[in-house]
Amino acid sequence: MRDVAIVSFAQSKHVRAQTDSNEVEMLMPVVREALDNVGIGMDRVGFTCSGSTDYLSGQAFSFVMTLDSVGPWPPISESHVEMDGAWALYEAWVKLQIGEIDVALIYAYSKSSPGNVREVLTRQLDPYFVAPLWPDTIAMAGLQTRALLDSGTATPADLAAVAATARRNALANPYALLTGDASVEDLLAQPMLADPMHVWDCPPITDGCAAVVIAADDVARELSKNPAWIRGIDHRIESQALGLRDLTTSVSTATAGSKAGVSAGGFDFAELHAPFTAQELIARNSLGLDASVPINPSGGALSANPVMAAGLIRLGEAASRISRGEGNRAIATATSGPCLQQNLVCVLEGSA
Amino acid sequence: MSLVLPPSIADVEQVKSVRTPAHLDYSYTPGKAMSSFLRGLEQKKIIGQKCPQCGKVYVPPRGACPTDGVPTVEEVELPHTGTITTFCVVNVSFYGQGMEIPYVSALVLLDGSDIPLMHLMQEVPYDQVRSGMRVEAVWVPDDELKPTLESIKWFRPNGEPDMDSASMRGNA
Amino acid sequence: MVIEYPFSRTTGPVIGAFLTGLREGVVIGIKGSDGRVLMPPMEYDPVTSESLTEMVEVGQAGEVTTWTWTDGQRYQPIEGRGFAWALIKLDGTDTPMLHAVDVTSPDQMSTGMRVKIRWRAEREGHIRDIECFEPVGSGDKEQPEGES
Amino acid sequence: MSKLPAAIVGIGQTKHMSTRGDVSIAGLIREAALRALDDANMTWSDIDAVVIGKAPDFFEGVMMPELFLADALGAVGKPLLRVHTAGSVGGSTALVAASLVHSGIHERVLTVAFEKQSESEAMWALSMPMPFAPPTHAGAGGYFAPHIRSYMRRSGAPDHIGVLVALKDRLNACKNQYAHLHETDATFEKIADSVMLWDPIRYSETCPSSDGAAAMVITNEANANRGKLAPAWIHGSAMRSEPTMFAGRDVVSPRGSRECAADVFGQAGIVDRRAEIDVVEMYVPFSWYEPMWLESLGFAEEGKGWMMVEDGSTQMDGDLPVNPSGGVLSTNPIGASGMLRFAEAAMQVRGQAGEHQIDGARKALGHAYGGGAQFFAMWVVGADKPA
Repeated sequence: MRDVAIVSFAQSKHVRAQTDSNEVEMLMPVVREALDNVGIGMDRVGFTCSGSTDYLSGQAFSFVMTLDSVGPWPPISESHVEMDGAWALYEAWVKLQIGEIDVALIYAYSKSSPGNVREVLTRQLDPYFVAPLWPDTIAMAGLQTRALLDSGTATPADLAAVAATARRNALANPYALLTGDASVEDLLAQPMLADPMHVWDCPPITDGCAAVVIAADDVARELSKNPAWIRGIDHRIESQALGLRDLTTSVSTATAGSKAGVSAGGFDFAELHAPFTAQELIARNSLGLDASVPINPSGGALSANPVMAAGLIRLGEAASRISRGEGNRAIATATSGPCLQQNLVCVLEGSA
Repeated sequence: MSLVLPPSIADVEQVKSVRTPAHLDYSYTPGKAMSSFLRGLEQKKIIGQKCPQCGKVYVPPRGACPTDGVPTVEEVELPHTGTITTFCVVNVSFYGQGMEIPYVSALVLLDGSDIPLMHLMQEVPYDQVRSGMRVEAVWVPDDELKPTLESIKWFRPNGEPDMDSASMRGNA
Repeated sequence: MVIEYPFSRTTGPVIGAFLTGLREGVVIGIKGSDGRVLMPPMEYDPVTSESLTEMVEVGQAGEVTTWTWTDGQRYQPIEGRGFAWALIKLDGTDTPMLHAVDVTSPDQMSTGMRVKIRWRAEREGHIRDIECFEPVGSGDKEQPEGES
Repeated sequence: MSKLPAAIVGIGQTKHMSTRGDVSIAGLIREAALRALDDANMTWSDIDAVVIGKAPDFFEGVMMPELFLADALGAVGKPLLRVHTAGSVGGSTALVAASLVHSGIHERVLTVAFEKQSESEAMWALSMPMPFAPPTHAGAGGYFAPHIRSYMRRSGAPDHIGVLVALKDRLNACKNQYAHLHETDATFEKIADSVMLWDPIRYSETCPSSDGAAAMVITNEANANRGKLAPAWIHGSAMRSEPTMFAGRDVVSPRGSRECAADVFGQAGIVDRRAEIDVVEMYVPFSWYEPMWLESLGFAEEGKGWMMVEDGSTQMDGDLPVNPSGGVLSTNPIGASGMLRFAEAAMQVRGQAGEHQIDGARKALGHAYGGGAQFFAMWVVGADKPA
């Protein structure tokens, strides 16, 4: 495998609703910042890949107009996944592995504010048996959360601790939407939203975007003083049928983690894409991370969750922290589908 | 492959399709540039934006130059006249469409802009519309002006001589 | 803006048979390669990916394996108030299915409780022919109908 | 490291129809995938990863449908990627699958593309009111017709060229058992007399709306001879994108198209495109795009593509047959249409195209485009392993 690193990361200030900007206006400064960070223009980018979904914007081909944000002229080599941007990064990483290009730009975005994201995401579910019932995202997460609590693996206090830590960590993240210093006791005292779910178990509805530049070998060293090298990256999917899965674990996370080399351990921290508190515990256990590994120093998806970009942001946050010298080895994940159906795991390492 | 069915449904007519209606509400954000354009229409003005790098004028403005990838902020008020670069005669109706057919959908290059705008052509028989034809915007009555593109009802010939189509090459 | 379209889906034979069953007031699962009875029936085996063909009738009552309260979104099987979503393992099946349970408070729900189907009077071959499930009360005469 | 060889060893497609009422979405995809696996002499367990593509999810009303299709795709426990690049998506999807092999990451990749347009109505999804846009659009035809008019004006092509293309493709389709339209009684007069939908586009010069799927198995060199037939080797692959609209854009022969072609032919070592390519499967949803792409792809000089149509060069017995399968004009499951072009090109060099086989085809171009003719995907495949 060729050595490929994340050399630049930029994200928007995440907000509940970007009411004065459309997707292009939201994305353009972030793409520009990602390129400016490493002092390059589109002429040095060999491949561009983006992640988004038409269903959040409520427009077919929504990604077509947002391509304008990179200024694709002269024409560029470009592709798009209808997936979280972390998978766009994977596709770009594959392109760099072929060895013909050295630099790729990845971006992802979503505005959840135009529609009702809880309802919109029901359209991901089986169209014959499940989607006609419209069970929303919180309901799907509730089924998984209850299964975890019933299994005895976690208590409500464990879930509250995840939320409290995420909000506290987010205080130091200028891009985060939801921050706070409530204690576990404070959170547990709040009324339930829908038993077993509290509001704090759920991510904030978020408009936002992110962009990442990856580069290979010497080009990465030229562009960054301390590139965050991708030591392993893999992704797996499992059945969507909840009845076929043990909801208290994530087989796809474990498999992807194993393929990405997680078992070697030695992680200074992890950025886990887990939109709901129980999912962070499930992902952590599935990756075999012990209690000493800090999770989501950025605040994670529980403090800003632009759907389709939140996974890419985990990879970007982990890489930035490594490049800044705040840790040398990290694990970052992305998830998609109900109850952690599809997962990507990336192991990142600095040069230290 | 043939299915083995239990006796309880073996002899009844099988379901072959299912209705799954979908209903989703969206409210869109036009963005800064489009908002300014739409507010302009309400005042019977057509407002474009000029790219600081290539100097091209875009209308409707999208806040970004698609070829340079930079924000466009300088606003340019455009005249209400232009030239048809190309067009088609629409003779088909479909779900959700309310137009009387046939009608002409034309690309109109407003004077002083660098990109044609797609709009409706009226007040001329559909078979007399041609590339190079000079046209002007027809607005709704002042008290019906709204921040929408429907404030321009359509375009119509303004009587000036045709433009040479070769001069529009880049846009047609 | 509202995006609305009455999608009409062709079902193929397996999903069609399941929906036919609902219309007729019975529940039809399918046997997987490992002998498990899958509910709802899958067209393709979750282990081998091969096509599945052996459909079997199962019970109309079963056990809640996990559940959550829901505050009642715009779309709900039971109009006007909160209810529970649950994964329900029907008698004679090995994998639970998702549906609603008509209870008025989370206090009436528990993992492991037994529930049974409440059918809609007018049925057309749709997952919502099952109006919802309801708790099997202590007074109910319970009759598992499927082969286990 | 360098680009590793990749080969197409299995190809499958569904019978395409306006409504495949006999299958679910999963059943439709499986029909194509199983045929590709069978052709490759493989089973589900041989596959390392799956790459799926389709056009907008609003068509079927399922958001990211690959998630619920994971079981049907045999993808559980494996990597699954979902591509969406508008109309070019079927081609782009195949290219993403090929890149997984070219890079050495996987050995055997299944790629699938589909559309089940009958679940909704394509015109509806394509013409969903764009917020803040003028209300004069009329679907894809309303967008492309003015561009075609520009081509006619620039090239001086006579009006009947579009009719000739449509007639050729409809008659070619009669030789393709999987094609949607089988208009054995198609004639020049019938097409010329059909109603002008978006003048200058006649009804019979447009593509149908189809349910269908296409699939291929792409492997590395070690697995290249596992299939029932010799493989088709990938000699070149390229994608290009440009903005939808910008000042001075050439909508007749977009620069992205010309540069994508230069890239793909350059990789394949092709100098004289018309002489060295034996057959083209080109994305032609409106008849006039055949002469337009012939020029843009460098098979004809600017302004002369229509002459190749008129003199019969693109007929099955011409020197550069275009769309012997009947093309998009005869079969259009949108998300799969690009992959069908790529797959049909590979079928030709493997000699498995049956009645629409071009004798002795050794090198073929598969071509797809999408959006406002702004996204391009192409591959050149050959019977011989690239040097």
